[in-house]
Amino acid sequence: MTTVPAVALVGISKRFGAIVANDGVDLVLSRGTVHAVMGENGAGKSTLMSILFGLVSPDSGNIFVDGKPTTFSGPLDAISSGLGMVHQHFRLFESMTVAENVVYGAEPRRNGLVNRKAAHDRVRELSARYGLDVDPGAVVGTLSVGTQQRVEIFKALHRDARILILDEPTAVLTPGEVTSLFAVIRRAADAGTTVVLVTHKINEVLSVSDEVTVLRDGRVTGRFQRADATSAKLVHAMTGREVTPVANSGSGSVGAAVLRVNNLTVVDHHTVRVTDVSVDVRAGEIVGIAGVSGNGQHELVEAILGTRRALSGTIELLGRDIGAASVRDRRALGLAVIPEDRRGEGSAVQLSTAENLTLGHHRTAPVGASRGLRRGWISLRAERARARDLIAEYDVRTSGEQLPVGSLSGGNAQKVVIARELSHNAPLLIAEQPTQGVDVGAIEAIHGRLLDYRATGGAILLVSHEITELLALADRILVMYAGRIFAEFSRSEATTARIGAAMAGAQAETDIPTEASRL
Amino acid sequence: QSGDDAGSASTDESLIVITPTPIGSNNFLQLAVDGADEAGEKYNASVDVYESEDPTSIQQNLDAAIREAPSVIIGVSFSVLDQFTQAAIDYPDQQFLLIDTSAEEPTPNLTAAVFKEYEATYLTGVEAGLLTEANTVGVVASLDTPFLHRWIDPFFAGAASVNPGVATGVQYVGGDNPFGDQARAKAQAQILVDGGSDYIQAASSGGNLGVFEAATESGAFTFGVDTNQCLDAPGTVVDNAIKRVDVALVNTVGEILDGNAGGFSSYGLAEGGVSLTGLEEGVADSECLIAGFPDVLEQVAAVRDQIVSGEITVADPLTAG
Amino acid sequence: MNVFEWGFVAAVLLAATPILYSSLAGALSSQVGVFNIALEGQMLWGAFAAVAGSFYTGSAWAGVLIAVVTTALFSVTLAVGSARWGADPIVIAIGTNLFALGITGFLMRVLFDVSGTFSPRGLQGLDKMSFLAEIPVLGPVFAGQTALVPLAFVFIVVIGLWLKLTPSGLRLRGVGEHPEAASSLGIKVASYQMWVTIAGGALCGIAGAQLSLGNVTVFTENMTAGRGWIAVAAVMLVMGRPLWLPVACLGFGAAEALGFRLQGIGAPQQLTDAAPYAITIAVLVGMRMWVTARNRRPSLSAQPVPLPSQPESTS
Amino acid sequence: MNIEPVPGGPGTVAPRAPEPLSRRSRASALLTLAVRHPAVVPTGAVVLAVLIGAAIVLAAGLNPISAYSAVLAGALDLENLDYTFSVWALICGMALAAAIPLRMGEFNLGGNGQMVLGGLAAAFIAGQLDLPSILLIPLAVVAAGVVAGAFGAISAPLSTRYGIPIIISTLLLSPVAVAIVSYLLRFQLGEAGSAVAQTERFPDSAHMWALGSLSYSNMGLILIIVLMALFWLVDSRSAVGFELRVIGANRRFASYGGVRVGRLAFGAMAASGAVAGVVGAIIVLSPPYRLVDGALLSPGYTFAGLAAALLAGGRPAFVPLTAALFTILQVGGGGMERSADVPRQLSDVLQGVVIIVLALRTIVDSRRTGRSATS
Ligand SMILES: Nc1ncnc2c1ncn2[C@@H]1O[C@H](COP(=O)(O)OP(=O)(O)OP(=O)(O)O)[C@@H](O)[C@H]1O
Ligand SMILES: Nc1ncnc2c1ncn2[C@@H]1O[C@H](COP(=O)(O)OP(=O)(O)OP(=O)(O)O)[C@@H](O)[C@H]1O
Ligand SMILES: [Mg+2]
Ligand SMILES: [Mg+2]
Repeated sequence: MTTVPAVALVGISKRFGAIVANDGVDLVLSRGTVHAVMGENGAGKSTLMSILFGLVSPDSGNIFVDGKPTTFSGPLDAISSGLGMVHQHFRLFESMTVAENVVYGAEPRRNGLVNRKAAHDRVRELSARYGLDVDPGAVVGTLSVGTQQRVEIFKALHRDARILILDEPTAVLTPGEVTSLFAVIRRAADAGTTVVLVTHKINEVLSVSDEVTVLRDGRVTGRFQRADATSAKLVHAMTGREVTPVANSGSGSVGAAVLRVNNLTVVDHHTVRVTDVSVDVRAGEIVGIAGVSGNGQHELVEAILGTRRALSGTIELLGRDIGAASVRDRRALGLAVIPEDRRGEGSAVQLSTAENLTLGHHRTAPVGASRGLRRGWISLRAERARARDLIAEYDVRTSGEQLPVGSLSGGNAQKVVIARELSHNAPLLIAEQPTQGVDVGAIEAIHGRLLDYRATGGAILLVSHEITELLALADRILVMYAGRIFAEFSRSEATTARIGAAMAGAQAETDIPTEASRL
Repeated sequence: QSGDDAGSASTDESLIVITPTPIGSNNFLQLAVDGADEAGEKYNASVDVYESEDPTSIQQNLDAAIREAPSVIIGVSFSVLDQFTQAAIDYPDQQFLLIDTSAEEPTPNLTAAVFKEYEATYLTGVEAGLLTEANTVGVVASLDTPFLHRWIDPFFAGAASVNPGVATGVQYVGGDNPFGDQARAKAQAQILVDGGSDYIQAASSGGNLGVFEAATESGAFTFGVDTNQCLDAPGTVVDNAIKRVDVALVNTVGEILDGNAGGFSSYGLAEGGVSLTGLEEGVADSECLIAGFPDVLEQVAAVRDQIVSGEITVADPLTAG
Repeated sequence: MNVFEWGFVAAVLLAATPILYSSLAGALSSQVGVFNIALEGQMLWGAFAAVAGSFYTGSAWAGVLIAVVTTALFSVTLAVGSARWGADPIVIAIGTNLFALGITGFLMRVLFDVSGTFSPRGLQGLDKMSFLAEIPVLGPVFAGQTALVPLAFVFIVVIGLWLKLTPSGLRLRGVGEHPEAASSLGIKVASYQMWVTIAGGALCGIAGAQLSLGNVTVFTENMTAGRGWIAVAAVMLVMGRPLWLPVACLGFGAAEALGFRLQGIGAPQQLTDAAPYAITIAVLVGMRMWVTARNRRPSLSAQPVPLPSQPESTS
Repeated sequence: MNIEPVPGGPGTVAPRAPEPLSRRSRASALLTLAVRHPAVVPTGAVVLAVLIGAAIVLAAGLNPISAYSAVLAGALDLENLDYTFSVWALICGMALAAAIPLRMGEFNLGGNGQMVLGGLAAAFIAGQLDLPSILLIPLAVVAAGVVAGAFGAISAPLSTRYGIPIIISTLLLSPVAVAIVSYLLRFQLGEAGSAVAQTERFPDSAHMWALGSLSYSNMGLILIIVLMALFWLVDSRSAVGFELRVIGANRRFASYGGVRVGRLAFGAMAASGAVAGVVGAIIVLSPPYRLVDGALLSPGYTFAGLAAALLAGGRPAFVPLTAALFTILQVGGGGMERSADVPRQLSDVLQGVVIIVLALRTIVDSRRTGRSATS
């Protein structure tokens, strides 16, 4: 090819203290292509994208846009050079309308005021061009996650971004939404936009990307065209080894009910979030809850955990009614939870990894003591020792247990949460999106652990929008839609198509033919 | 602000004044300090002022003063009474002077000078009672403390003595800065005016300026305290209940230095320790409105004489209540 | 005593105006995510600067101008410290308040050689709008006030509209709601925070000037006497909606003026002292109780995500 | 089953060993190490603040050296030490009252109200009960702690239930308490015939035990030191202390993890109020052995304590030191005015400057620790 690449990153290096996040990375993005960036947790993907978007300045290396060397001193430079970024954690103003969010920072004006009409027209025009349907006047906080992501993409397109960066864009989408997102991506690429896609999902890479760059430990370990990329090659480039998917073999003895939720209804901010939901989870069983986020799964989990009050209904744990119990009592009785919102709920970013691992274990041995003279006191030495053990056991990539969790990469922070909750060995584990942002190798390891948990008689309520994950692990799958249990599938009945349709609210009686199947 | 005369060659005597709170906008404390400065000048004494924050720092300032061993340690106001009484017992060789308060069981080295402000306020009340056309008078005071009632109750009593049935109103400034919140004092004076008062006694220390402003703006009249405040708002202030702290201080310090320590002197109308600007010399140049009412002054002078002669006794709100 | 009369309204307005300006500063800061509790200190400085300015120039409006400019400068530490350098605004503000209290008293003694109160002869206060005296309603309410009093309301409306309608207002709101989102769109969050805080300083300068040259014509040590803290409470009360500030501030003014009037019928001074604070906390609690109660119950209009039309969506 | 570590294949990058340091960079490393010592930044800030203060004094045409030596002499002369220590105890106490909620990220601005309520409770016990010292004094102190603690605790449910920030509710409740105490002193509990609102002098049995022949410092000092030590122990070694810190770092994380946030906040605010109340009790049980309206507030212990706590970042080990700093400024401020003729207000100026400069130290902190500011 003789054409100048849209963007070329050459020899990019970035260190954070002792950690080398990027080490001489080259990344070439050809115009009008979809380019996937893959890698294990902590491989340096986010760092690289941050450098590309001007959020972080590299220690060394050069950025060329349209062949011209460029330095970005901030995102504004990047934006004016034609870059747009959709962050994994959306950066939207929830109290503002779609139109306001889209034009924010680049407003159409009239007489010095924001031209509302022009802004709305712009959103409608983008909607039409990319075949999406978004109401410009809707308040963003009330929209579904999928629609919010469209707003994010519109933000970039409104600024005529020629290079669009998407960091793990599919993590929170239904299969249907993923399909529609990919359609948009293709359309954009065909129209000349260059798309960079950071992802952990190999099937996505294979289905939508033209080129792939793989990172490991801050270095490029593989470059592929779509034609010669295979799942095995990609995994090997990422991890340096083979990864065998683990799956629920279906066997195993199921015991008594550990969790019994009856007719639960939860209301928040005027809105019924959970409507009359009943779920049982028995010992030695993994019950999956599928659903697009925002359909009440999270509120259901909160109600079981006790951080949210139910309006009506009962919750029994190990035969005891826990409806009025505190979170602490519920946890003491035998409940562990891997929460969906890792940063907001599952960890405290300023606290050290050791302290994050200690919460919930600080009143029991070895860190604390549940009885005797040491009751209520903490041993700092035991805290450190336990933290080191868990870090090693769960392969958390960090240079020390005293570092704040906020300095870990997304996937490694997730491992800290998983280590803390699994080490409770509680009779009931609720796992919400346990593998979000976690790399392929780690996903399999975590899946293996969950299956072990089940094998030793643990009960697991697995909330996920990852259909493949549910199919691999769950004994039964319930689909939540609009706050209700909308459908239930046994292992043998469950297919991606059926679940996907139910997640979208379709009462699928007949199988929808689809090419996607279990990984 | 200390008045040690750096220029003069040697000062044989020394005075230390201890205030109970920072002087700030509390013009009574300022007056005491001015009086001490005057005494210092007269007796060629150095003057130091120690401002306290609270009872403990009063004690600490007192200790520091005792270490300096000045000729006289002067304590101002009731708030220092406890500490001074004890110190006078503990240090029999040190001379102490209490201004505006006196000990129940004084030692020979503890002299006291108290003022009968209430006698002067009674007279401003008489003036107000004679002058009021609305038959309503009021007071704006810093705080509702027993001591400050010396500017409230006698004022109303004086007004009622010449104008039975006169209506009264009182406003206390309070808040975070009771001795210096002119904005509140002004708003409160305005409330008194709105309520019908046309003559208002200002007893809100630094806040008095606010009272004067309100009166100026709404055509009412006021009385000042302690010094000639007519100068602060000419055309609005009728008269002042003045307190000759300087006179008292100079006199008592002189007595102590002469070796006549002990006991207490009380400065009322009879002793010339309190008075009205209108009853002093130089009324004409005082800018006080009362100068324009010789007949009122005449009556007030008569009442003053009756008080001096004991014909009328003005109740001290402190001991009465 | 008749409680509702125009004089009462005037008194409430007078008490409310300095609080209104400073709470506007606080509300703007909170819009950009800076919790500004330095209002007390900034207002105090403004009051001092206004009097000093009027004293030296002989013109009250020059005093106001000097107060505005110097208080804006005075707020630079808070602005730069919290926005640019990421220091804790609460800590800086506490330092600022103490500093303002000290430096105004100190300068009064050093510059004017007085302690406590500074009101030299001939100090120019702001003119009252006495030309309004003949007009009904406006007359009794505004004739005794300075132009800064009605101007406060103009400010509120203009700023409210600006926030709502202009690009910079939109950006400003976004900065407070989600700073990362704003900065990822190239908005210089720190600059917005900094300039808004400095503008807040200027508003506090007006607040102080109104207090020392408008409400009265004098400066006293600790003259603000807690008004800046009331402004902070007002900001809390309106929960980020500047257009409601007049309601909150007039509420405080009314609580205070009512307290004074109650003294007239024998209520103790301590009641007046406590009333504005007690009423605020009661209103806050009441508001929150109402909000929580509303959120807990499903209202009639509350609809869950609508259920789909049943079978035809299968393709 | 373990998650396997990545084998060291050809593509992997071994974690780099730190490069050997040249002598120069070793020196600079030593320097960084020295600069990173936790005591360095506060000390530097104090030095800077002192310089700024000197500039102000100089600009005012006064002599900074004599001003500062007067400050030091006023606070640290042998004969003043007794007094200085007694003030230190009170500032330390109020710093403790501020530091406890600071650990969970909350500000207690209501120390004034809590302190006067404590003083009131102690005064009531001391004035009404006829008991021997050994019972009366502890009872008065405990009553102060209970009453002020209960008052302080009100802010916890206001925050956890009604979402009113503690900084606001404490700020608003405080003047109400002050007004109530003032009212009671004026009309119910006040001594008749006294010129200011104050209680009667307490009987000898209610006089806080003296420490030897010292006239200012008494058992109150020991009590505060014990409370400080207790705070240090609980903060660093106890489950509750850990939970408080977790709340401070991320409240949602805490409640998800089973920390009873409401209860803990209640406990922390109660403890904070109680300590402030105990300070009030110590003040009224010391000379002049009465509760005088306004006298507890005028020295400004609450804000000095708050400033000291902020300066120490709430860390128990630093609180006594920062409290000492503010004590010197406050006590020495009086000495400065007495002997150097520098206006007393300079002491407030200096305190303000120290706080501001120290707040700005986060610049240095954040440059050091990268993306996350740890405390
Ligand atoms: N600001 C920072 N300070 C310290 N370390 C950092 C910082 N940012 C990233 N790192 C470290 O750099 C390495 C690369 O992180 P990065 O976030 O780029 O990984 P990633 O590939 O995005 O991982 P994930 O898949 O988990 O999101 C990690 O070890 C991370 O801990
Ligand atoms: N608290 C923080 N302060 C500053 N920078 C942060 C913070 N948290 C994350 N970052 C930076 O932002 C980068 C991108 O963040 P992003 O939200 O994409 O998380 P991530 O590392 O990709 O994790 P994940 O995608 O698994 O949630 C991180 O790699 C890190 O460098
Ligand atoms: Mg990442
Ligand atoms: Mg990520």
